[in-house]
Amino acid sequence: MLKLVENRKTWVFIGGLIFALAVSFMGSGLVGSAQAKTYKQYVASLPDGCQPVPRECFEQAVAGKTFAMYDWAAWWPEELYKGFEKEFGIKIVRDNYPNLDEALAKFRLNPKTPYDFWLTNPKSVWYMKNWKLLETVNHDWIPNVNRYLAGDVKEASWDKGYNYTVLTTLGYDAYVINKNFINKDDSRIPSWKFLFEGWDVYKDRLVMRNEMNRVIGNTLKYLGYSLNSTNPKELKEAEDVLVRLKPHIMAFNSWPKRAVMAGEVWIVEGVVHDYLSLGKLAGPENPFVPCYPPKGCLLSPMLVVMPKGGNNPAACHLFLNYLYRPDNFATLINGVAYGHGHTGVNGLIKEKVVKWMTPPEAGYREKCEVLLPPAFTGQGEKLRAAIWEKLKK
Amino acid sequence: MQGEQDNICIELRNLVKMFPGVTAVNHVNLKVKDREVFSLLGPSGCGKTTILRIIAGLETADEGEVLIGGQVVNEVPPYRRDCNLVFQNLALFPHMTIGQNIAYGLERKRVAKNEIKKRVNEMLEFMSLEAMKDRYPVQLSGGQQQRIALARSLVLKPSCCCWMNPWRHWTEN
Amino acid sequence: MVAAKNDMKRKTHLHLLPTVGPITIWIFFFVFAPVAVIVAISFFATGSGGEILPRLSLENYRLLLFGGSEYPRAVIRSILYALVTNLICLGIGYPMAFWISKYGGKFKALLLFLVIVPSWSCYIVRIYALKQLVGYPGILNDFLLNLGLISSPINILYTPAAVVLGLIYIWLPFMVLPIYASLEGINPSLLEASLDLGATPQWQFLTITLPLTKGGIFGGAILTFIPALGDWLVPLLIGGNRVWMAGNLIEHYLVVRGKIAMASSMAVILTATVVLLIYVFIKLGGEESMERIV
Amino acid sequence: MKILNARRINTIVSMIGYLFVWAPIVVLAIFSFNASAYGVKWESLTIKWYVDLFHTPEIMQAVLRSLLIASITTIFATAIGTLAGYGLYKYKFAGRRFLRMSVLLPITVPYVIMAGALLVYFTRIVHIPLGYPAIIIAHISFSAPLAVFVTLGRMQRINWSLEEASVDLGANTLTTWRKVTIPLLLPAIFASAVLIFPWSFNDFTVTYFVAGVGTTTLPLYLFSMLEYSLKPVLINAISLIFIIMPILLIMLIYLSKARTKHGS
Repeated sequence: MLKLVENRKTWVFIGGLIFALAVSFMGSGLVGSAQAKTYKQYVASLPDGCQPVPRECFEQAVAGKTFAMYDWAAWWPEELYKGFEKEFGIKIVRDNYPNLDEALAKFRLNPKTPYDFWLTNPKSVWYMKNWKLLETVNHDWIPNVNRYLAGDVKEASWDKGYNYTVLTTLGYDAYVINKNFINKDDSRIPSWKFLFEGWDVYKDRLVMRNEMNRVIGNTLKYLGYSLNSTNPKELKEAEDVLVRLKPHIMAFNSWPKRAVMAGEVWIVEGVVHDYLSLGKLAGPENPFVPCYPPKGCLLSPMLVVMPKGGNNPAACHLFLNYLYRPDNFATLINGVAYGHGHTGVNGLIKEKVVKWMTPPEAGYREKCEVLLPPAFTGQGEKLRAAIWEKLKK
Repeated sequence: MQGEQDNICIELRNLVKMFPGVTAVNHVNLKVKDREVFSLLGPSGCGKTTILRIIAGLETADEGEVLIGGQVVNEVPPYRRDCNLVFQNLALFPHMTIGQNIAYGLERKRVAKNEIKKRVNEMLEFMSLEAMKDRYPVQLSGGQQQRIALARSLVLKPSCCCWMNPWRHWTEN
Repeated sequence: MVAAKNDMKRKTHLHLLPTVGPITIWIFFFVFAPVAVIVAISFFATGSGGEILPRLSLENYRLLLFGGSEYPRAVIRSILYALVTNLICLGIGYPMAFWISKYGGKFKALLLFLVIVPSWSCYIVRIYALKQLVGYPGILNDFLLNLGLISSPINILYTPAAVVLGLIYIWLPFMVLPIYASLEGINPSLLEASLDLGATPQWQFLTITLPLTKGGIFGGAILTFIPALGDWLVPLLIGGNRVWMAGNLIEHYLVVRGKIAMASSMAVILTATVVLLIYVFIKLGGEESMERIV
Repeated sequence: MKILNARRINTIVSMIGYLFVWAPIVVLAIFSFNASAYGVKWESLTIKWYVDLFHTPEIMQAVLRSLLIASITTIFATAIGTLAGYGLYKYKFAGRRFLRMSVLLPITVPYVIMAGALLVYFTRIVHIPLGYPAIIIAHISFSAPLAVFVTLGRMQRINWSLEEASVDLGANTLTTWRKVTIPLLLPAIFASAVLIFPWSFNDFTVTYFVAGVGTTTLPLYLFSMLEYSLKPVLINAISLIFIIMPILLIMLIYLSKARTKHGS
């Protein structure tokens, strides 16, 4: 052993090999991978009903060579990225964050971070807008989005004026039960009451999100209040509920999928689509049942923004336009099974995915709320943080 | 002491010790009488130290017998043998004072506290190192350290005391 | 630092600059300076949106220590977890080091290697591995159930015990290494001398081996205690995030809430605690405990 | 009898220790061949996860980034640390003790604090771009002390009269360094490298705080993957390929060497 460790040649060899491998790979990574199309070829290759981005946008994007994205690892289907790289010869440099707060903190401390594309939530959008760190979207450059994105989600509460964001997916943050373990006939089931009061059934079998705004927001919703409430009395009530619930919570886990699949967890609070699409891996029959409480739940839109400091904003427009092409958008939705605002993909989505991505009740979305500034700024934030700290002792 | 009946203190019979590739001790027979000063001389690596270590019980002999005071002690662990070593590198315990070093063996023999104190002081006096009692070994010179090592063995009043390489530290005096 | 630099200039020692020069500069710019910045920031007031106001105040400390914050409790809890971790690590690590050193023979290097190797794998992978093993239902539970040793699955995950288990799992090798080094550093003739002077093996262990490895023990204690105290991933991933340690609160304030000044004050308090504890360890363990680190 | 008992207890505790340290990793490795992506129940043997792994460029990229960072860190940190260890041991100067204590600082302050401090420092004070420069600088700050202490430990066991003898025999300082000092320090240098490389490769906390554009390393990727990935079993596969394989290789080489030596 020592001989081997002390043998200079061994280490020089191993070290050199690793270094050469890494350097050569990084080097090759910077060179555009595929043969880029010309604008004409691009326009000609588009499927029916799709519109190209203007020549100006295309040329800027291709000249930029790379496109820096900041999103979740292993969430969106890989084909989307691969397809984009192949079609335009633009190299995607992807970074992944473990949670959006961490990503926001990075921007807070290091304002001009050169990302062209950031997949984020309304909270980050609000802060980034306040810090004047967002580029405006050039609507002339995203004809597909203009054409297909539904009007009611274009100009929504998270981006009044529709200047900075483009919606990708809409998640419903309610809860999911595993029918293998839970009696589906319990009358309380689709309501919040089951999540917050069904201890008899699921003691220690409940996992909640590890995000204070979501957990406290859904608790407020259970109590019948707005999830953006700043009323200390209402928040105190929510605190009492959570303190009572805590001994029965297995974990505030940001890593629940494995546990849910393994049957460790029977009830999970979170974005329902995640678990429904997960269920297809669980065997022939999907064991997960979505529960959309009639009072409504938290709606969590994933928005694309362009931080200031990005090197290739044109590529972001190009990517958004590419994403909103019905075939590509269908790939996305078939992969993640989230709700969305695309009006042109209805026929392209698999039947079961449609079932996973939509609430059973028409017009349910109107009952849901999006987290808005009162919840995560000033007094609202302070009260929530205090509750959260108390819960973690 | 016990060995006085025939006045033989240490006896080795046909002692053999082999290390991988070397036979360190090859059929050695010797007798050391009580109160005798017996020296083993020889070139380095000829097995002197090994013999002493076998006598003290730190090595086991492959063949032959070791007798201390007329009794075969091959199976007796070192801490029960009435024989003490002064090590080549002295092996003073660095974390103990001189006094504690000397008292170490006595404490194990369940000698009374006062008795220990008395005998340690006597020994220090005998070695004329009274002033060093509360110092640590590293604070002493080589010659002083050697005297302490000797004192540490002699204070137990063993029937024999084996001294490895006695001139090594003999730089002073 | 300044003294060292002046001295270097005065002596213009030819060898000093190229040897300790780089690390001095490095430590000054990339260790001292950031820590100083954090200490400075901790004395600034925080605005309502988390921004740092250009006004000196002790407000952060007042809020943390006397304002009914959960932080002091989290610090005490962290110390407690770290201490338990440390003691159990010592309880397993010392016998392991002793065993390798005494009975390892020619396999010593391999045996030691086997202790260190798991610590070479990625932190997250290791926690994931542990989670997979002790889950509920998990492989360990299945195994014990099949053997009939337990009648119903035991729930280890997501409890404070799981946090301690995770911490031990991660940091155990760092306890074994320094103890092994100091065991190997004992001059074998000292052990022989004590046997020769009448000490039984047990007595020898208590009077010679244990005192002589004190440095290793405290070195190992420092190496396991400090990272365990500041850990935030283990409570997050294996403790189910139900109970926070000090590190989690710091991360929460710095990253989630963006209150930099507040997080800095927390960091200063935790660092002060750690430095104090290290000081105690070094005092107890002597100079050697410092040398045995690494 | 008593001795035997003590020894037996010692052996048992050590075995428990080994089992504890290794069982999770071995189980992880075995389950990487399990057909179920989530299961803790064995389904059937498969190598599809390994195929998947090599078809996920993101993972390969993350691994190579980690390798690059770890190689550069190892080279610089070992150099700086070894030099400092040498200087700290050989020369007496005012502030030596202080410097030694300061070197200890980065490994004694909790990682989350040092990492946070570096993030604030890099972004607000010195404007070092987050990403490779920041990660590598931070890693060197954390790992150079390891090399310092390894070197210091080694220096104590070296017979320095060799160096003096070399000077005495007429060699100049540089030749002495090249011919005597560096060969004497080689074990320490390699030991440092062996410590630092995995540290840097596996570090999560520090990298998490100072990573920038295009520097998602393997640990960061894994951490992000935990939220949405539908194939957490990939972690098992990663662990086997990048952690266990090299270890097994080294052990095999070691064992084969030991055998040939024994045979001759």
